[in-house]
Amino acid sequence: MATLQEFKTAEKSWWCPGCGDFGVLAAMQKALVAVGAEPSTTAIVAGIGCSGKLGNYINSYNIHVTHGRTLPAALGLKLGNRDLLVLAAGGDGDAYAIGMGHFMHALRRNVNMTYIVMDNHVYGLTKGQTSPTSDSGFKTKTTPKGSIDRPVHPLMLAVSAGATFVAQGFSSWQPQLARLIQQGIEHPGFALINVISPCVTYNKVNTYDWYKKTLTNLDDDPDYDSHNRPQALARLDITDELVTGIVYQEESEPYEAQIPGFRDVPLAHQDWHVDDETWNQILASFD
Amino acid sequence: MATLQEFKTAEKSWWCPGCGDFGVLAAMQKALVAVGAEPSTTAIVAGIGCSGKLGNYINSYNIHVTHGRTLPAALGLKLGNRDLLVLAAGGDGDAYAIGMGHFMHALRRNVNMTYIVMDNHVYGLTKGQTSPTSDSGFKTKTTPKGSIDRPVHPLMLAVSAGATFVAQGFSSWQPQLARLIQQGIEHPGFALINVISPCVTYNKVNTYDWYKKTLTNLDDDPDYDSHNRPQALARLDITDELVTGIVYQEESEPYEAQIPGFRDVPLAHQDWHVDDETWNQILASFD
Amino acid sequence: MIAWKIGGEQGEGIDSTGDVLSTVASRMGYFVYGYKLFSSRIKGGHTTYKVRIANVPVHAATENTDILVALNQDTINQHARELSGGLLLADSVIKPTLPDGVKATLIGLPLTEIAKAHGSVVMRNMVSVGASAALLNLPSQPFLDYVESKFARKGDAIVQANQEALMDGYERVKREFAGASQLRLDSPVPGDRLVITGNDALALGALAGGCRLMCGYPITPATDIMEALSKWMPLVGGAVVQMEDELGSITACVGAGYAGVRAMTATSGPGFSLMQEGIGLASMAEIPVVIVDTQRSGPSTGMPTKQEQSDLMAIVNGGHGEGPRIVLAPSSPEEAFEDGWQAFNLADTLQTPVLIASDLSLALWSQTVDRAQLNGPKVTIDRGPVLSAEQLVELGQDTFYRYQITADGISARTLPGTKLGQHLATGVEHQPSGKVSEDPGNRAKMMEKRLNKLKQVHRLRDGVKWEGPSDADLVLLAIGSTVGAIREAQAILQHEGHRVAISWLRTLSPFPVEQFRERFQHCGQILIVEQNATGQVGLLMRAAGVYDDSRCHSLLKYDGVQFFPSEVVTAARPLLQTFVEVSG
Amino acid sequence: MIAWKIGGEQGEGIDSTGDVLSTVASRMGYFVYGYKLFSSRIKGGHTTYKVRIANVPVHAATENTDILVALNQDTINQHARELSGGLLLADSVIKPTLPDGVKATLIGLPLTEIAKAHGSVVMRNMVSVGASAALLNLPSQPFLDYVESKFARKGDAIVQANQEALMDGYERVKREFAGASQLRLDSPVPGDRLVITGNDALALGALAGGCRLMCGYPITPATDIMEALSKWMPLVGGAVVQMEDELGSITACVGAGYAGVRAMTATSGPGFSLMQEGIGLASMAEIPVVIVDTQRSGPSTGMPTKQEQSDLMAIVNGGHGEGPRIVLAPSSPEEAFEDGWQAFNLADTLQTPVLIASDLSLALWSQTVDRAQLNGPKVTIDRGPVLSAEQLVELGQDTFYRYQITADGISARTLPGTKLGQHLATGVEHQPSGKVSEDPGNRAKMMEKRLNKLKQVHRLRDGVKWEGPSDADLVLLAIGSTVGAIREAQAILQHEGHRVAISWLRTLSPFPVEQFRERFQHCGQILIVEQNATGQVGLLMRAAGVYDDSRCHSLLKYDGVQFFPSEVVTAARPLLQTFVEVSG
Ligand SMILES: Cc1ncc(C[n+]2csc(CCOP(=O)(O)OP(=O)(O)O)c2C)c(N)n1
Ligand SMILES: Cc1ncc(C[n+]2csc(CCOP(=O)(O)OP(=O)(O)O)c2C)c(N)n1
Ligand code: SF4
Ligand code: SF4
Ligand SMILES: [Mg+2]
Ligand SMILES: [Mg+2]
Repeated sequence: MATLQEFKTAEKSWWCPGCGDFGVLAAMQKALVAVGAEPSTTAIVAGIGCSGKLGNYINSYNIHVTHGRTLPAALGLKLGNRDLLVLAAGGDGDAYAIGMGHFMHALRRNVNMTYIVMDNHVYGLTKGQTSPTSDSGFKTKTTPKGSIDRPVHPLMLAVSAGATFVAQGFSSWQPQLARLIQQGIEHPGFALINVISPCVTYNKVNTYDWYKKTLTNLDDDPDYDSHNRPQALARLDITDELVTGIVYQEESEPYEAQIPGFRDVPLAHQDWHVDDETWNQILASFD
Repeated sequence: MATLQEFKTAEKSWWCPGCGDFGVLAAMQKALVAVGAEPSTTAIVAGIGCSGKLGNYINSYNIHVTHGRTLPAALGLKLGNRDLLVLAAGGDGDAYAIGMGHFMHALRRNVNMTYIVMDNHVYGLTKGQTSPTSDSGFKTKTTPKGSIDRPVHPLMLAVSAGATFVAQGFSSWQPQLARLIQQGIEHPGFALINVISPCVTYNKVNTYDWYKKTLTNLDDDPDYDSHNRPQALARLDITDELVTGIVYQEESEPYEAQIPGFRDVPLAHQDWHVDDETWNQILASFD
Repeated sequence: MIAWKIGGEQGEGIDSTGDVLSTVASRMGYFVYGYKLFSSRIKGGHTTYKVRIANVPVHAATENTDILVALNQDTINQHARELSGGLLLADSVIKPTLPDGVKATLIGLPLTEIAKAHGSVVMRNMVSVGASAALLNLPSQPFLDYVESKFARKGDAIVQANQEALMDGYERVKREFAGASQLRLDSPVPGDRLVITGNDALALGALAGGCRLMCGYPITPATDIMEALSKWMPLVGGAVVQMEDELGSITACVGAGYAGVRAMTATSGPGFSLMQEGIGLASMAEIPVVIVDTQRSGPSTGMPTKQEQSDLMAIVNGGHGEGPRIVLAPSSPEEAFEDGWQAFNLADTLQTPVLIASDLSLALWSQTVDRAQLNGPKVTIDRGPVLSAEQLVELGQDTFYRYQITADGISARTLPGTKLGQHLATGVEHQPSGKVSEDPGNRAKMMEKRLNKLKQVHRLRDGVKWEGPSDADLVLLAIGSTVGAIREAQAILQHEGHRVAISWLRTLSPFPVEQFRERFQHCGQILIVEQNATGQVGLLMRAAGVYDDSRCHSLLKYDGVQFFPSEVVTAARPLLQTFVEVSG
Repeated sequence: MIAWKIGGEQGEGIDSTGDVLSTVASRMGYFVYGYKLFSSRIKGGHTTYKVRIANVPVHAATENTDILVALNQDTINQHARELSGGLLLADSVIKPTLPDGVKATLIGLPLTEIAKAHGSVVMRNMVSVGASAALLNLPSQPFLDYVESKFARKGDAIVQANQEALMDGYERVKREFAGASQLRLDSPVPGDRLVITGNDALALGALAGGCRLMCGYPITPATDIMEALSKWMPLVGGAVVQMEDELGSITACVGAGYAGVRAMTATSGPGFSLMQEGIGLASMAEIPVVIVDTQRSGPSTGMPTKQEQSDLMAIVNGGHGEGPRIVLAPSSPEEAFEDGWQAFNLADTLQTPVLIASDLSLALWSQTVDRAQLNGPKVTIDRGPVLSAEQLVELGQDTFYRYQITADGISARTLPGTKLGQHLATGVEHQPSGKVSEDPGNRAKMMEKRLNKLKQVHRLRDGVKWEGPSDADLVLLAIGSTVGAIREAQAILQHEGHRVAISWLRTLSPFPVEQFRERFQHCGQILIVEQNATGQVGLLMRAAGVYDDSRCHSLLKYDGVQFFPSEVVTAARPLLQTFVEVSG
């Protein structure tokens, strides 16, 4: 079993000091250790953004794709080798703006993977424009008079779209976050972990302090039942999604277990030659 | 005020006899008459699919765009000329597969327009593959053993995404459908009308008869309050969205009314010359 | 050689009628080429299905028709002129009339009525087939056998009803129109053959070449590839995923390519445009992936059911920045099969996206192919340089250098799951280790490394095909399905006594410059025949520096209709005259 | 001409230091060119800002530096070699040391400490500016005036603190290092000028040209255009919408173009690839729209903060099918302004997408421009043929033929809202009325109609610029920001006694063939200088048939660093020698 150290790379991170993404990285590495993962059988798909650099700092197989396309890449990766532990990670813009369509479809498809969205309510890498999760009124260089868009509510959407595992963590609350990621990985299906990961440079509204004041922890509510969908939706509505913990989970059979004829041996390792019998069976329709 | 006849074109429709889209077209034309629209100030944006041919049969300004992109085109069209009555129309694939991202963002933006999705649970024009709203187990040429995807629930998603007007109609129930479209047009914001519009050629499961048996009409339920969001979500959940009527509506101020400095005169009609004073004010930052 | 055509409304069973005829003719030992005219709508609208039957291979569409089967007067009005003395078999229910000036023998039969008498109007196709068989002076037994095998699963009653309908049509012609048809095919040439479209052949090639994941989104005329693989993948343990769009399709394939599985997507113009960004990612991160563009009339939605070869510029260099792409161009089902598997070998060995430029006519129209040409189990699978954990241990480096600079630009990769092989694959510029780098020196080296890999392509594959004398007075040059038309044109011109060769490009990118120069050094004029408005094959030649203004001529067609050999012949003759005059 | 450079970590205020220096120098009557080196990260990572100051226009980057301001040792290590005897001003807190072999006068000042003494470390930029001004032997007053105007809104205390910090730096140098600097600029040339980047100039041009809707998605190095318009649109009643992605951006602009508003989007490579499909729609439906691609290093994510000109093929012909596109290439802020408004006139008159190929260096680096060159209120707005309801009545047709076939391919349009002007605009092939059609004859005519429109472009605009003797022995040919480097190279070569001209393309598509031929008929060798690996300008020339193998040479650079004039000079000299030898 790999140690925390083994999941680290020698590379110095490119994030600003104090960036929430450090905490996400640390929690991910802890979760990987906790589930007993190995660097060589872990594959991480990262998007484009400050957040997307995360893959550079984890010792594992990493693919850093185009902006917004982590989830289709992760789908291909997982179907290509179902033995891999597949994680996808990206920012709120990557996930909920350009990546929104894929997000909705990944939820309903339910391939076994864990999706970690590093949500700072802003576009970090492009220097501070509004993001889909930015609050209305948020002022940026593209919205000098304040944003007039109403924010995307990713947790509510995920539950509505048919998610089988939805959680939210906070970069500062390490033990819970690591636990949530671990549970997401252990969930046999698509797990969304939206992580509040403050941008100290471009978001002066949704700061660490602000979150510490506004977030409530579902773990502290003994009455909250994460298996109850209507309750989950109602709680998200009342709290404006300012919660941490597992929001919703249900029993699930992953997509890849349902594909007709799909074998247990990963596609990448199969012998790809087609035998004569199968071949003739196929050609028969062209006779 | 224009008559029904004035909203028709001489063109013979390309739909299969019995296609649900005939009913959608007829109801749209009726609704346009009912709201007192004029062909010359009505603009319709249609997608690609059997459904997308609808624009060809309405006498109005029509733009037939690329697959999945009706909503951004409609946004540009409406912002370009806010005096126009803007309708967008397309199929379930156009709207909820390739167009899913735009759909989610159009809902939260809330530009004043009406979006009519002609939902037949199948890809018609490409000859019958599964669509995002196809039932699990639906057999098509791309899913010979039955679809393993769980269907998108467009109404639930719309309400969760912050829609201000969500309704569902049935192509066969003309009076209600025309009324819903009319109400959608009158709603000052983004209105989604998902219309059940059976494909008689490629969908032998979700047929007219099947819908007549399974659909319930919210208009018949005196206790249903379309302004109650939690009730709307709950009802959609219980009924698996097999309802017609206004599912949800709320007070709304459209996007274009909130854009800073945006003028009442349509952009397309403004004098575009910049006056010296404004120009010098702008250049001052480069001095 | 006989040309048979049936016409009616879409949704009236036209397709199955043509399919039966071509399949039976093929089983009898004839070569067939079957193609349709259809619209982007489901029911209604005029459609035709033409089958050319001969005892030599047929690869092209032609203008004239020997037997026209008309289910409506519209068909007669639009197509009777093609007959020039041939036979017009029409459903007498439509009260067929011949347009003025058309010479043809009108054979009226109550096709619909006969079908109904046998149980259902859908059997009209069997009646038509039977009547056609009689007019072709073919024996009825092979048709009866076919009906038996085709409907066996549906039970004896169905078999019998269809056979009877077929024989009713057959015998009525023999009886009521005895001697009306003088048509006779030369003796068949028995062989082990199939009738197959380019799409199906390509899908077969991919499957044989190890493709185990297909991620796609429906679009005419590419959808068949996904549909065929949807049927076959369960047999080999692979998967087809219908994605939410083409952005998803290409990226899923890139993810799969990184995992080490052979993944493919297939689309047409609009979807292809959406894939440009994802293809660039594969180029940059050096991930194998195969993309098929079955071209149709563009731009934008264009004419989705019409032929064109107008995406070439987009396929070869339509992405932002400069990433290596390999572009193959099959011209027949046999070559589509070959490219189907070779694409994966090239993608794996050169670690870069491989694009296949197909076109609607190649993709959709069925033709006869020798079964031996589609030998899936015999296909070679070359996975390129992949290191195992053991090899990594032997290497003994503490970092794995995924993008090591090498002489040919190719670096060994490791597949996820391999111990010690962890690395970062990224669309951002990177060092040999995979780590992101903005260093100018590194950048230049990496650009050269990636582009250099393309030099290997021509070693692995013959990029320029040639048939005919190397010192021909005229060479007809084409790509894709148009090769069928130039081949037939060549035969006509040779028959007229001209020295004509044909040539076609099998690799569009990197352009096979050396091979091209060598092939074309001794010939005279060159007529580039292509189906687009801007002469894109010519542009590729210009970019490669092999376009010779003094010898090259261009024949373009962009009306959505595939080339007829006669059009090529007409354009070619003046060039040959010039030659004769000059040299004579 | 003096070159000043500051270096440190990203986020340390390097940018504002350079901005102050260039703005004040410009106000004093000098010409400036300011450019940076930066990475795709927000804080940390090495960054530099270089400002060239002269009393003649400056348009290019150079290698040597006269004054280097170092906030860390890393800066010294990386850049001191550029000094060759110049001045090194370093923060003494870093204990600066000169690398072996570097000749420079080291001036250590406790910049950080001084700043802190005046209230905050952020004032280090003012201290650095003051010290730099002293080393440049410039008067202090203009700097103090600038500080006053800049901080006036923040109150007197802030103004004073900054002024004091600045003067502290200034006076310490004058006092402690009197005579250390012999640098002296020639007398300024007062004028009414601005310091502006290509992005801002382009945004200004668009605004002046009537752009009232900008739909975009952030991406380096294009985002500034959206940000600038976000500030300005409220002043003119327009709107900027940050879309969910580039697919949305382009399509929203197409919708707006149909509505009759001038709409624009701006992006870079990755976003541009995503727009290919939408651009095709505009081509096909003949809808005006303007798209800016500020190119950066590709392919894929590439190096987002590095210069390149490698999207040309994608911009010119990267979409599927064949739709008309007009491609403009500005080479300076003045031309970016001009293209900003002309693009809309072209789009409206020719009813087709107009693309502007910018590049990172042009987009981001600021330079001096005469205010008179940016005269927004004087810009001509030509909306092209648009019919009013009254005109439609006069026409008296019962259908409005939106796509009427005309001699030049241009048909009048109607804007939604116009009585009697209803029609269908579609990406599907259509008849003159707009109705969908698959008729081959119609198709061919429509293709020709659309492509024909492009012939008008060269009538409306000069596509090839030229400076120098028409019979020069060597012509340096470039596009975009590279023109600055060839212009400076030309000066150097002319100074050496050579007859050198420069030329640059203002229109990339349709290629200005006639103009090109005419311009280049009398000259000798041609050196094409471009920033990519495959020689894309050369490829455009080849496609246009104007690439002459015997005269054309290529200088390519693809390491992410913009061209230096010296590199061009070095590549040019051998060509001039050849010429001398051959002719002499
Ligand atoms: C197709 C495309 N469009 C735009 C960009 C530019 N871009 C890079 S990162 C980014 C968004 C960053 O925001 P987010 O996803 O929230 O990540 P963060 O930096 O905040 O972690 C954008 C728009 C891109 N790389 N590709
Ligand atoms: C980018 C792109 N991808 C694919 C297609 C092919 N295509 C045309 S219509 C369609 C889907 C049709 O389904 P739907 O939207 O449900 O409309 P329907 O025909 O059922 O009314 C597809 C995939 C296309 N035109 N463009
Ligand atoms: S800009 Fe924001 S998100 Fe990006 S690294 Fe800095 S703090 Fe983190
Ligand atoms: S295929 Fe289906 S959706 Fe299309 S026209 Fe026919 S019935 Fe309607
Ligand atoms: Mg973010
Ligand atoms: Mg549908």
